[in-house]
Amino acid sequence: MNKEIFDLPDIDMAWCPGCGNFGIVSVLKEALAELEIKPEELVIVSGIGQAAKAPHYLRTNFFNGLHGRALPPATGIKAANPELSVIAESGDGDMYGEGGNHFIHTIRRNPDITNIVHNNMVYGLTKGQASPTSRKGFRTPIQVHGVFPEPFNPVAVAISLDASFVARTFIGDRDLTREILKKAIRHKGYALVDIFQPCVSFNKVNTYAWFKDNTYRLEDSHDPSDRQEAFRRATETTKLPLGIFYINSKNSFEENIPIYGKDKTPLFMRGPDREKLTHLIRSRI
Amino acid sequence: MNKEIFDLPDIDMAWCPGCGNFGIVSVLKEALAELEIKPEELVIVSGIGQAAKAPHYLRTNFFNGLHGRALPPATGIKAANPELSVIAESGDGDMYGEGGNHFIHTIRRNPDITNIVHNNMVYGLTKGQASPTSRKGFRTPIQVHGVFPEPFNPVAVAISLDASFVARTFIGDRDLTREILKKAIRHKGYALVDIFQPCVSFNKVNTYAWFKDNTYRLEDSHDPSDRQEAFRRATETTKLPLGIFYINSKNSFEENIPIYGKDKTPLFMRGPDREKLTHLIRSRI
Amino acid sequence: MNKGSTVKISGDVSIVLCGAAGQGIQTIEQILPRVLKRAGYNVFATKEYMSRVRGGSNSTQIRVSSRRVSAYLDRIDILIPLDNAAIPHLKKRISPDTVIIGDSEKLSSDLEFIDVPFSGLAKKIGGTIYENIVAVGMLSGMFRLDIEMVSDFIMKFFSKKKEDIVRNNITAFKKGYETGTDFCRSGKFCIDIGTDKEAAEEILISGSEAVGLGAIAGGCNFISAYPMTPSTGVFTFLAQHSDNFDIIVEQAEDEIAAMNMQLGAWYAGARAMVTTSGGGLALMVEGISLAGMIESPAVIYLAQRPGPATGLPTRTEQGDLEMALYSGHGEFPRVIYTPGTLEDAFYLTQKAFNVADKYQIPVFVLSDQNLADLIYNLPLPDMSAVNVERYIIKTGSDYKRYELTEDGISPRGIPGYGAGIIGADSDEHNEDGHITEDLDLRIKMVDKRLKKLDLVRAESVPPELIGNENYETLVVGWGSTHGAIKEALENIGSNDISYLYIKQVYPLHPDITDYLENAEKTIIVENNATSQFGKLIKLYLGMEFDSKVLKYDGMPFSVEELAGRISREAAI
Amino acid sequence: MNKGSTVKISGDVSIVLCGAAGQGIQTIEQILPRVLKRAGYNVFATKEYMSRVRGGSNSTQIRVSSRRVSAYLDRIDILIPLDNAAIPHLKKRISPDTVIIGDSEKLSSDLEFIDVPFSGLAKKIGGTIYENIVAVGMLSGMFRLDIEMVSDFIMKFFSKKKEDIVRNNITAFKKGYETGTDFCRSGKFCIDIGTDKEAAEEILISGSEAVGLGAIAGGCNFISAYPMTPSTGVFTFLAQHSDNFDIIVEQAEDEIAAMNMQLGAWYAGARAMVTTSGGGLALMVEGISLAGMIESPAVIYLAQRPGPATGLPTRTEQGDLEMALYSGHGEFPRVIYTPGTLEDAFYLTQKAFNVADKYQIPVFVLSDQNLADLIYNLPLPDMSAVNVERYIIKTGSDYKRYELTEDGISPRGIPGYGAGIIGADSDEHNEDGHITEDLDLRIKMVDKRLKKLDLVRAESVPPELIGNENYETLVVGWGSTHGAIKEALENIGSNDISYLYIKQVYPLHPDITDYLENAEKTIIVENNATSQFGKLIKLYLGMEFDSKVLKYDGMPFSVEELAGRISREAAI
Ligand SMILES: Cc1ncc(C[n+]2csc(CCOP(=O)(O)OP(=O)(O)O)c2C)c(N)n1
Ligand SMILES: Cc1ncc(C[n+]2csc(CCOP(=O)(O)OP(=O)(O)O)c2C)c(N)n1
Ligand code: SF4
Ligand code: SF4
Ligand SMILES: [Mg+2]
Ligand SMILES: [Mg+2]
Repeated sequence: MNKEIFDLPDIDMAWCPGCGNFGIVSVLKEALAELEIKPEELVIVSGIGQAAKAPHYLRTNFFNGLHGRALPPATGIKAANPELSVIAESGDGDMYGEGGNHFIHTIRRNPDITNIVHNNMVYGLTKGQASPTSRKGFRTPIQVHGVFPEPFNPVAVAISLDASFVARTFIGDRDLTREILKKAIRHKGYALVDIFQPCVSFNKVNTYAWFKDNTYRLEDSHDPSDRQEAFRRATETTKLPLGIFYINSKNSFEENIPIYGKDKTPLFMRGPDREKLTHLIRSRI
Repeated sequence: MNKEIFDLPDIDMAWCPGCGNFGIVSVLKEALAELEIKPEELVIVSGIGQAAKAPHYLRTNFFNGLHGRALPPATGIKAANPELSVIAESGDGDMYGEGGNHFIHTIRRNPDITNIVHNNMVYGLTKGQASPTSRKGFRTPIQVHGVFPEPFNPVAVAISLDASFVARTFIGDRDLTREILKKAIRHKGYALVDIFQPCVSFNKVNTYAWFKDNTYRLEDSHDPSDRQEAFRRATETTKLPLGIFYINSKNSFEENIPIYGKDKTPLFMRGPDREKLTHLIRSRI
Repeated sequence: MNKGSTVKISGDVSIVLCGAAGQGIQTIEQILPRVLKRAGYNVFATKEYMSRVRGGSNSTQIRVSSRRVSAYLDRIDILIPLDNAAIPHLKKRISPDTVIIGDSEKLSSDLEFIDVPFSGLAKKIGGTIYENIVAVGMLSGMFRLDIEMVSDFIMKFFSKKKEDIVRNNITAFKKGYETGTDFCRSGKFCIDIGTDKEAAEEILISGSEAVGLGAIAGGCNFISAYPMTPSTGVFTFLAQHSDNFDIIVEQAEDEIAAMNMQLGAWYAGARAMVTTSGGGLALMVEGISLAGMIESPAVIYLAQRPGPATGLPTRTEQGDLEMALYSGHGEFPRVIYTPGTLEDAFYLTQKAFNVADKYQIPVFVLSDQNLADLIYNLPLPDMSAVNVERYIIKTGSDYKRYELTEDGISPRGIPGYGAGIIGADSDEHNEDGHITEDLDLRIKMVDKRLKKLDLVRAESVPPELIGNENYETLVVGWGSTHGAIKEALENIGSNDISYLYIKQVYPLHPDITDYLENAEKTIIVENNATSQFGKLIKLYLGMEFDSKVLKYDGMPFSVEELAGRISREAAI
Repeated sequence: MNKGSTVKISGDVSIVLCGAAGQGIQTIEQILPRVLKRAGYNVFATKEYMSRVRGGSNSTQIRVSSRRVSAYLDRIDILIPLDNAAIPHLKKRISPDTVIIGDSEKLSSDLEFIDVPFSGLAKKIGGTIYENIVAVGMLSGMFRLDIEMVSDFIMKFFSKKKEDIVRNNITAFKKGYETGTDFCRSGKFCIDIGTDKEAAEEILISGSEAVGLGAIAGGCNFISAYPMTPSTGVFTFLAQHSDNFDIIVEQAEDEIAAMNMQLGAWYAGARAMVTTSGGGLALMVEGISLAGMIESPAVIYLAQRPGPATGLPTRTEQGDLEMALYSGHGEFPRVIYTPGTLEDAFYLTQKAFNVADKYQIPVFVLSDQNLADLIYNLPLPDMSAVNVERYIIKTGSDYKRYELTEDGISPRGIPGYGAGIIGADSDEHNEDGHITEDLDLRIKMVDKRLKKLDLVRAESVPPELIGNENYETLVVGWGSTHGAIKEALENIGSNDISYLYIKQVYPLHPDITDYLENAEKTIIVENNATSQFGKLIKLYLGMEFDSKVLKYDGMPFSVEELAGRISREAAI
């Protein structure tokens, strides 16, 4: 499939020149095209933020909901129609800050969706406050003495929740990002892809160069089925590894939904059963 | 100090006979008395649920707020007056379900509070629905085919967040619980104490006997400063270890609050500085 | 209770059972009303209970009547105290005419009572747990119910238990039955209530069940919720029947997730709903605003309880009308139904799904603990009046989700059905659903959304006038106060006072104005402290009620209380 | 712009700069108004911007006037387009009289413009980034500002930058200055506006700063918030001054945490506040109800923007009044202030802390993007009118947090100050704060909480009448529409039309009734689509406005638009 199928005509992208977000959209289109996913059969769900504008920049179904709330509608969509491919895409603040509770419980629920997080370690849209992933000491107009807490480590937390698929990449490494995205989308069950994405306007610390210097690819020998090892690698701090940390294949949320046990028909094609209802009502006599 | 100092006269405790909650309140009183904490200098903050009624059953200051929201007011209280001892106490549904986002971000923030969670693996007050810690297969009036997701593992998640103090105990082991509570309260920074607490009315699976059979004390040789090891122990499933898994001493939230840098006076004893304000206003000429 | 003479209770009897949580009153409530109804009695039951799993004092009222009854009475004809706290708990409602039947082994009271050794009998059978079934037997005996019919019912009721438990229950029932039949025979007292063939053929359901059945009839196939009393009944009902009706049931991590999941589900073609109470609705407010903006259908079942905050979790109040009406930032239309009968709970919930789907707006079904927990017998619903209307279209490749149309409604497509691309956007958007900062388009989109209010107004559910058409005084009520107002007016028996029952509080049906204008005096009855519906009438119709009958102690109005207060207000 | 003849702009000039986000317009806005004011001009500035960090079209209006000005004008006297999109973006507002000053290297337009080689000059100095300072210089030159004064200011403004950057900026300024002075000299056009000694001594602040200063004056020492446009200005202001004023500043994980943290802080003795916008308030609704129940003070700064949902994040609207008024389940009192001037933004925010503390209720300061982002000069606030009133008591050992008192206010103790035990409970509670199911006590507690509304009503802020006392037509506005209404009426100049400025929308001050009754015709002006304040007046005062002037495209009213619409409505 040609990635142009995902192009939208005449779009005015609201991102800053040089922003890492452009690369993510472009690599995502490539991955989708290579996987032969049709625009009509895909839904991208997002929250609010710079990253969350992404679904406006490719031709496919989209649900651009509330800040922090991409995962619940994504889960609802996938449950109502498991035939759709569903991606939940937002920023680090959206997904790990405002949406933190959905993040942990969606991982437990394990719907077959791909969760792409544009991790720029800052709140971009609201002009530069710290996000949960901001590094210690990061100064902002609100964090005037710099950030105090340890940055939120989505990879380690996802592994602690025994997530089904956990990966991290950096948009500076397009090949790795494309390969990971493809594997994540193909993976059955919840898949986290945390993507380091430089924000050239509000994060002058974690720049392209910084990410380049402070990351490296996990070796091919890394065994993603080893949870303890995955956790160990996830907690490395001197340099941050990129790659697929952990894979734990298990039933997805939809597979556990009893109504799909025998019959995969999506909800909109099912009718209520009047006879059964009459029967149920009569049982109350 | 005598533990009776925490007794309230004429209370009608709303818990079921045999409930594990009684033991927790009683052991907590012992721990507080042994630590010589005065009732007037302690605040217990809770959410809503059976566990969350606990602060009504001992004589001390209490803030019984909203379901899932014990940690934010506890943080606000400790910040406004660091001289107070603050405990945030609630059930597993409250703390890990409705309050999950506060759980993860309070751990990062690291206020010097003790977070006691009565973990009965069920929603008691609302009559027996699954909680995030309910075991797989647990059947309820809502989870008619049993619970599907992996239970939430608060110990592993807290370690993944590099929490300051992480422990688990079982109220059937009162001595261990008392010792852990004392250490947790004494610990500077956020301390999680997840307490297995049988719910005799709605959890017929995870009973006193079940907990007894399925838990054991961590060996004395366990090194709580070893994060990888702590994580490994936290993810054990055949039998669940009890004890202090992890300790990571670091600055508390209050210590990082700039205004307490030089001067520890609580907020209510500070006045605004009119002169400075006049000066600030004049700077806008 | 008068000593000596035989008391005869006829026409309508109010039986109250009271004990601690955990004493099995609930089982009695599950068995007795149903067998009474099967025998042809009209029955009604309601309970009041504390927010605790064990202990405290809870009570259930069972009314057995020769005519239809659907409201709570203060009056207690027969009281069965199952523990010592029961009599003090109910002291205000006990009169000299109240017959008390208790067990002297447990009960110490200054009041006279008929001594029945419930625990003694139960222990002989196998343990005190059979006490409640002894009571069921006794009451069955007092009504001379068919032994076989009740035994059968009890057998089925306990069919999942071990054989010896079933057997013991039957024995307990029979022992009790003997005692019961003995009362009239021995001249202690007799009950004489007419039966009704119709009742025997009717259904007996609770408010929660009526809503649940209505949801199924409305085509509900997705529910995401977080447990919260008193809304959990509907959530549980749908979970229990999920296999049978292909309903996806998900307990969300919190109400925010529940609400947003519902919107995702509708977006992808489900007919979804959430169930919650005030505190949970508070957390859904942002999602409701999202429904307004993305023009998503949404069905919100809100079962009220006294607030603010946690308030009184197991009690009743009509205190969240204003929050429901104004929930969500920004401006967009909505509909609020307020069923007051079980029939309406069924029909209006059913309708909620069609209206939500048709107009792409949030629709509330506003109930409360009072309505959720009461049960009575009613005719089978007319299934021909019930239809699942679907408004989803198959899209073409030029589909625009927010197409600007004459009436403001853009045909709703869903992803995966047709060639179109389906956009949903919480920002102000263009017809395709993409973010816009075109401020002229903004105006069009606001107008488009608000326009729909006129359409839904035209489809409003009319109020129902009960009583004489040529009234002087009009009593107005909405939602769960219905039964008590109706019966209170029957008791008052005045031709001059009629009752207007409001089933939809927003938008208001135009007939309401006429009804109010025709009255010389208007009285509003509300289970809250500030007369929220009164304010709504003032705001939208510019009329003020002449008097207000309000109650906010957490209890529903009783028939007697309302009769008294309405008579007084009407006379002023 | 007329060719040939010299244009002379006098009295009042409206300068608009327009370009893409990232072109440095903000820097111009930070420098120019202040130096103009220091030179004795009355200044006003406001901006409209898109929800993006780079690109798009944003514009800033700077009004320079011989009299006080505080409102947005459509009229553009001088337009400085910094990119090619600027002219199309503003086309509706450009008239034949608009003088356009642009750079022909960038600008291609059919409209005539004065060509100034901004980029050429800037590049010579060191790069296009100096363009904006060239523009500052040019405008300074046009006003013949003191070169030293402005150079000094610019030096300080950039003092944290490297030395050569500071030097280049000064050079850029001076280059621009030459161009500017040349305009009048060369006969292109002249500006002639009177100065005012007073203005030079006044302060120049924004709406956000006014609220922030008010908070500090109110004794605010704790702020927990989550960033959300347009409320972030106040959050940032307090963070910037936190060291100086011992303010604890915490960015919460979400708005729910922010609100609940605030309540914890008040409980332990802080004077706390939250800042948010509509979507964030939606998430605080449950916490507001908690404040109602535990009788906690709370200060909520709500800066509105157009909804529903995400809406138009950087635009303005008055669409959340109803949500603020009805937020929270259950029934409890609250106060809502609606400042329309910077003075009131300061005083009312200050007062909010005292009133919240005194009555133990949530108090809202309701603002919007329009007010938050505008700046103008005003006299120094009267610090003698400003007092931090504290109501915390030292408790004795028999202290009861919810003591039932005559007026409903229970003295508020805090933990660790005195011998008392301090309970706070979201359930219905007894005087000690413990859970109760005593339904008689429930009534007392509801009455206690609601009673406080009468007390706060008695302390309501009166409305301000602007204009003749013997009006025929009364225009009513609340909050940020103030400046535009006031100036529009000045322009209309009719003795028959006066303006009533509402500073507190709930509870309403009794004078409002009198003012409305005295009018033959009433007109409400609101920046929303459904006239939410109009509904509030209908509800509480039973009066309806004769006409409504509403706007909901995301922009504030301009003076001209209002003058036109009010004249038309007044004439009907
Ligand atoms: C309930 C709510 N709170 C706050 C906001 C304001 N808001 C919009 S985006 C955002 C943060 C965005 O940060 P992130 O998710 O990291 O995305 P980025 O812009 O960095 O891509 C915030 C705070 C909002 N829209 N809704
Ligand atoms: C916002 C909100 N949602 C739901 C509830 C209802 N509710 C009260 S307690 C509770 C669960 C309690 O479970 P847990 O925290 O495990 O406490 P337990 O009763 O088991 O001790 C729920 C769902 C509520 N009070 N508020
Ligand atoms: S602000 Fe940052 S994240 Fe947003 S578009 Fe610009 S560079 Fe990208
Ligand atoms: S319901 Fe369970 S948790 Fe609650 S008091 Fe009873 S036994 Fe304890
Ligand atoms: Mg970000
Ligand atoms: Mg629990």
